[in-house]
Amino acid sequence: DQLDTITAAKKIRVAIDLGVPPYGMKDDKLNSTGSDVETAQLLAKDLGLELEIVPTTGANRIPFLQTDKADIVISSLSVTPEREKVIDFSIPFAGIAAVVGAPKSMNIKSAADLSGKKVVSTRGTTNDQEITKILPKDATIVRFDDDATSITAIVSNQADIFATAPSLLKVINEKNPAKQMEVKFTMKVNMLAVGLRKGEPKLKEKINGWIRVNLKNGKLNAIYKKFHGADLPEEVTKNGA
Amino acid sequence: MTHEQLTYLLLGAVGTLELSVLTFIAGGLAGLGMALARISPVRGVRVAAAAWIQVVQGTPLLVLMGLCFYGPNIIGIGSVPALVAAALAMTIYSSAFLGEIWRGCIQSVHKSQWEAAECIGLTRWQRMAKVVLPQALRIATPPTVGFMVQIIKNTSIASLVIGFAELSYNAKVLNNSTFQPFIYFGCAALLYFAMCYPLSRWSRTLERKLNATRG
Amino acid sequence: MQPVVELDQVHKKFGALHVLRGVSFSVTKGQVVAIIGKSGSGKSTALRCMDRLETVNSGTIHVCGHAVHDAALDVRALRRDVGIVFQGYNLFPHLTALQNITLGLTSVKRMSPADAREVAMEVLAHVGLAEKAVAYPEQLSGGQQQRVAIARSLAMKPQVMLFDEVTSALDPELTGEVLKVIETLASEGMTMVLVTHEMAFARGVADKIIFMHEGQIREEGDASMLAAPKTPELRQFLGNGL
Amino acid sequence: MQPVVELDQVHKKFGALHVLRGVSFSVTKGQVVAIIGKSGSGKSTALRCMDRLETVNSGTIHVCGHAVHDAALDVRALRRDVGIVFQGYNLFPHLTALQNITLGLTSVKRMSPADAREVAMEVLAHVGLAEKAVAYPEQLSGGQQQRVAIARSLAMKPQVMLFDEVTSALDPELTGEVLKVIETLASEGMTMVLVTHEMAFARGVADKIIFMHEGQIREEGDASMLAAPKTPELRQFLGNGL
Amino acid sequence: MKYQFDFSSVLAQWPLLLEGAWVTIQLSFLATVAGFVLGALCALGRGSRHGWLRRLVGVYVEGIRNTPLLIQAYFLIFGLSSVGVTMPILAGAVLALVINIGAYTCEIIRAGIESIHKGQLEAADCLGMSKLQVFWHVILRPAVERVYPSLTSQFVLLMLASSIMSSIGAEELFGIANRIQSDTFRNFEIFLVLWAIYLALSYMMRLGFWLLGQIVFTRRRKLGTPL
Ligand SMILES: Nc1ncnc2c1ncn2[C@@H]1O[C@H](COP(=O)(O)OP(=O)(O)OP(=O)(O)O)[C@@H](O)[C@H]1O
Ligand SMILES: Nc1ncnc2c1ncn2[C@@H]1O[C@H](COP(=O)(O)OP(=O)(O)OP(=O)(O)O)[C@@H](O)[C@H]1O
Ligand SMILES: [Mg+2]
Ligand SMILES: [Mg+2]
Repeated sequence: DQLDTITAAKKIRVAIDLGVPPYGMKDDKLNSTGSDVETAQLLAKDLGLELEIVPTTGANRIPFLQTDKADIVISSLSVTPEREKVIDFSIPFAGIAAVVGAPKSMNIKSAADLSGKKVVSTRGTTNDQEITKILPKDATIVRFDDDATSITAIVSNQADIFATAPSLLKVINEKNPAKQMEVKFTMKVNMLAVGLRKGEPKLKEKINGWIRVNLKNGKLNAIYKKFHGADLPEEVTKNGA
Repeated sequence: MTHEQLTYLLLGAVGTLELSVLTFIAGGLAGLGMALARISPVRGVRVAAAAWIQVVQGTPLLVLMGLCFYGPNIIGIGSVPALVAAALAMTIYSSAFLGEIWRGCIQSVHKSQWEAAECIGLTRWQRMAKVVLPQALRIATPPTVGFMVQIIKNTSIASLVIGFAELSYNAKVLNNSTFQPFIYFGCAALLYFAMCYPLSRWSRTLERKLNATRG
Repeated sequence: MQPVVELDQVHKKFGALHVLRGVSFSVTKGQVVAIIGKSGSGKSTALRCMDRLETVNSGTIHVCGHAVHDAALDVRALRRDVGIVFQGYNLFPHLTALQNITLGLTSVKRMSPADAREVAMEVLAHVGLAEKAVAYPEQLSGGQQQRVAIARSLAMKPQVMLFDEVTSALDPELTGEVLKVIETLASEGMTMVLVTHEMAFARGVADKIIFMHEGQIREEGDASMLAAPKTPELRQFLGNGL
Repeated sequence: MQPVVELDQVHKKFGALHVLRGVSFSVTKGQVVAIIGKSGSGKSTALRCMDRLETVNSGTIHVCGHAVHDAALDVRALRRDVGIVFQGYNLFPHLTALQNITLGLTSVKRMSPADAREVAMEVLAHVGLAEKAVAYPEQLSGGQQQRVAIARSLAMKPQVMLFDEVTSALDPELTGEVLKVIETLASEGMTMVLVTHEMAFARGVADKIIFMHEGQIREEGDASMLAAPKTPELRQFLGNGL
Repeated sequence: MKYQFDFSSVLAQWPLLLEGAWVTIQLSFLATVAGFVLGALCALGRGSRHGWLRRLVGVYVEGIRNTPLLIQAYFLIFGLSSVGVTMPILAGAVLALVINIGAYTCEIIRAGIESIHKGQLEAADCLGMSKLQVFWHVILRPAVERVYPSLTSQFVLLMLASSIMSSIGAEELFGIANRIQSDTFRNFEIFLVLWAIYLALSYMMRLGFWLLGQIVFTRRRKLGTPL
């Protein structure tokens, strides 16, 4: 049983993508930080375990879990039916919107307006799946391995349109104010949860319990607000008990 | 670039060197085995070694990395650390290339040397160890040093699948929080150059010396 | 007296090429046999068969009691009793003259390095090169290299020595010094088979001369045979060769 | 008659080495001139200067109306009028005999491939190698390669041909076939300058023989000069050389 | 841990894989052709009379050969676009590969050129051929013929290395595979399938080069020299 293994090792290995500001990133002093990182830190502290961050990429999050490179994944991981087939999820601890962002000057209101344009997305993310579904035939997608590289591509003017989370648009505007990226339309709102290997009910229950407590006491909301500048959506907070 | 960032880049260079040295030792041993297998008196061994080399040389390092990273887990060995997976992939890769380089060097030692050693009554292994390999070593040094450059450069691929923290990976991480690709990738390129260029030069000097003493 | 070397009806083919076509001769202890014949007649091949550097197709070869034609031969035991020197001296270029000689002593005869060194210095002195012990092959002249090669074989204390045109790559003056070494060996009673194109030398040193032609022995006899060739082939060979 | 080749007080130095020390001679149309002299006397250098493969330090050279010593010389025009053949045949190894010959015709003379082929076959026949047209150099003997090299030069229809010891790398029998080709050319009235060490040949084919010694012309005359050398150098040279 | 192999979901994506392989082939083909031309020109430049040109080519060749392709690609795509020079991703990928292979090709061809005997050049000069004609007929062709085996292996390595271009956004075989992986989560199967495809591609490429060699280098065909 995995919970026993973790408890025995006094250490929990959490896979986090450190290239997705503000979820996971390095600060100026090169310390890991971000909402996912603080969530993981809080979890480890509450469970009385040492935290080992396993750096991962968007596409590698689930393989890492499957091949035991990490015990759990806290890495802006949205709950999707495809993923539920191969891994288990905890109850949601945060929410994330999949949006299409572009500079203010561009006139885009729906997927149809993307016709003939170049859109950036990050391989293996829900954003990628959503945009692939709705994109007009004559538009192209350029995919990168992680959000950071995608952001680099936008910031360095490789492309202008980005299928992503709203918070990443904020990051781009900080780095390259001339871009004036804004949300053009929302594709979907996803629940973020902790990813676990299948068939570990004890660990899952333990984490679910922890999420409920911390949603109730507002600690998770505080972390979210600190990095994303908004409160958690109500669909998430209602799980607090 | 801040002091921390520079340290971080240099730390990456250390990671690169670590992986390179590990690869060179393990890959060198495997390559020697492969070279010997390629000229083994047993046909089966020769064929197997040739097939191994053909297959490895036809596979991108990126795919080898993936196989070595996920493979041990799949076949039940358990999870391996990134450094081990990367070193394993690089070792497999080097075994094929060094094996071929060294086989060529061993075979370029003239057949009459083998015969002369045979006529004094040396066993096959004594002939190899005392007569052929010492001579092959001299010929093999320049291309081997040249291949070390390949190893150092190719460690950069370890970051793509495995996320092993070497120089390219750290440069990317830095870029990901600052978005100044010119600076960080430029610095990384310079650091790689600083590691590789002396080896390239050395290899060329060795080669010139070898040609001079031969001609 | 039991012969030291005995070939009986030896045949050797390289693919379709029938190089030895029934060669028979014997060498007794202390005898010096010279093999002559024109290029391609199979002289080297015959010599190489005696040291199992080639395997024969049929016929028997016995050397110092070893059945050389036998697939089950203990090759290393044979090589302990036979020394062979080639045209290309085949010294090991990465070892000094001394090390070239001690290599076999320490690794085959398992002598201690000190003993090996002593033996090596002795044979080097024998070929007149004691002062070149620490020189590398490339620092030696062709004749000196050839003498080291002979010393290397001698050091193993073989019962029979085989020489394959050991002087053909040398200048006349270097040739002389090598031939002198071989003459000394002959006078000391070493059993030897030598392939040579130096007729004068063959005449002077050999107890028996064998003339090969197209893979067969055409004539065999002592030095007087060269003065009065019986076959037209030998007559022609001597006419060209001298 | 206006000379085809004329050297006047030619000096040539390689660094400190003064190789040609005032060489003057001329060749008229249809004349065959043989240059002889011992190794290092500057024969090749003189020949190479005539085709501007080396530039002279002082003096003048005129070949077929081109001022070869002049820095402003149109080198390609000169080379259209001069054919040169060296000791090492320098055939292009990746081309067949025929292609070796057509290459110059199509790329320099801009002939159509069909015309070039016709000319090439003609000159190949001239040197007796029509049946080797599709062979690659490595499939030809040295003598055959040298004849192809001559054919390659001939095909360009030069007004003068230069030969530098074209037979010195060949066996006697192969030498013969190449010399025969040169003799034929001579009988057809080709102007030629040849450096050679074949005295008998020089005597037979040359209208004029030039003896060089230490970068200077010591003697010059027709074949009879070889029978009665005037200078001690020529006498010594002939003594050694024959 | 027991792992259930399941190739069906991976193989079901064969049209995508085929598409990726096609992109890989195109990338490699373009890079091979352009890289060869660039390499040959650089080899010419390295033997130039002009010192500055020789040095320039030297800096290029050494710079490229002593840094990883990955860094070169990042530099080219993100570095250049951050100073305002943007190009389509695929064009950038081809350019990165061309610049990379050009340096290697230059070195290989140069070795071939150095092995050509000086007498050959003199003979060609004496026929009155122009510099360019000499370079083409007497230097380049035989030099390339001599180093053809090393050249072809370098080009096969280039095809394999083009997988790295997925990380700068090129949707070639490896990039496609990464996408399939994130849809199906069958990462190990993906790598096995990829392995097979790359092996097949590299053998096809070798075969292609062998055929090309047979056609271009008639001498080798005729004399039966193995390529
Ligand atoms: N390993 C081999 N494979 C095929 N043919 C061989 C081999 N060794 C020798 N031959 C051929 O066998 C024939 C006899 O060769 P051998 O070397 O015995 O002649 P030889 O009398 O020693 O001549 P030489 O005086 O030139 O050394 C030659 O035609 C040679 O080409
Ligand atoms: N490119 C060069 N650089 C320096 N020295 C040279 C060069 N070419 C020739 N020499 C020297 O010039 C001298 C004359 O050489 P040349 O080749 O003309 O002699 P040769 O009469 O043709 O002799 P041989 O009969 O040996 O061919 C020689 O001492 C030679 O070493
Ligand atoms: Mg022989
Ligand atoms: Mg000369």
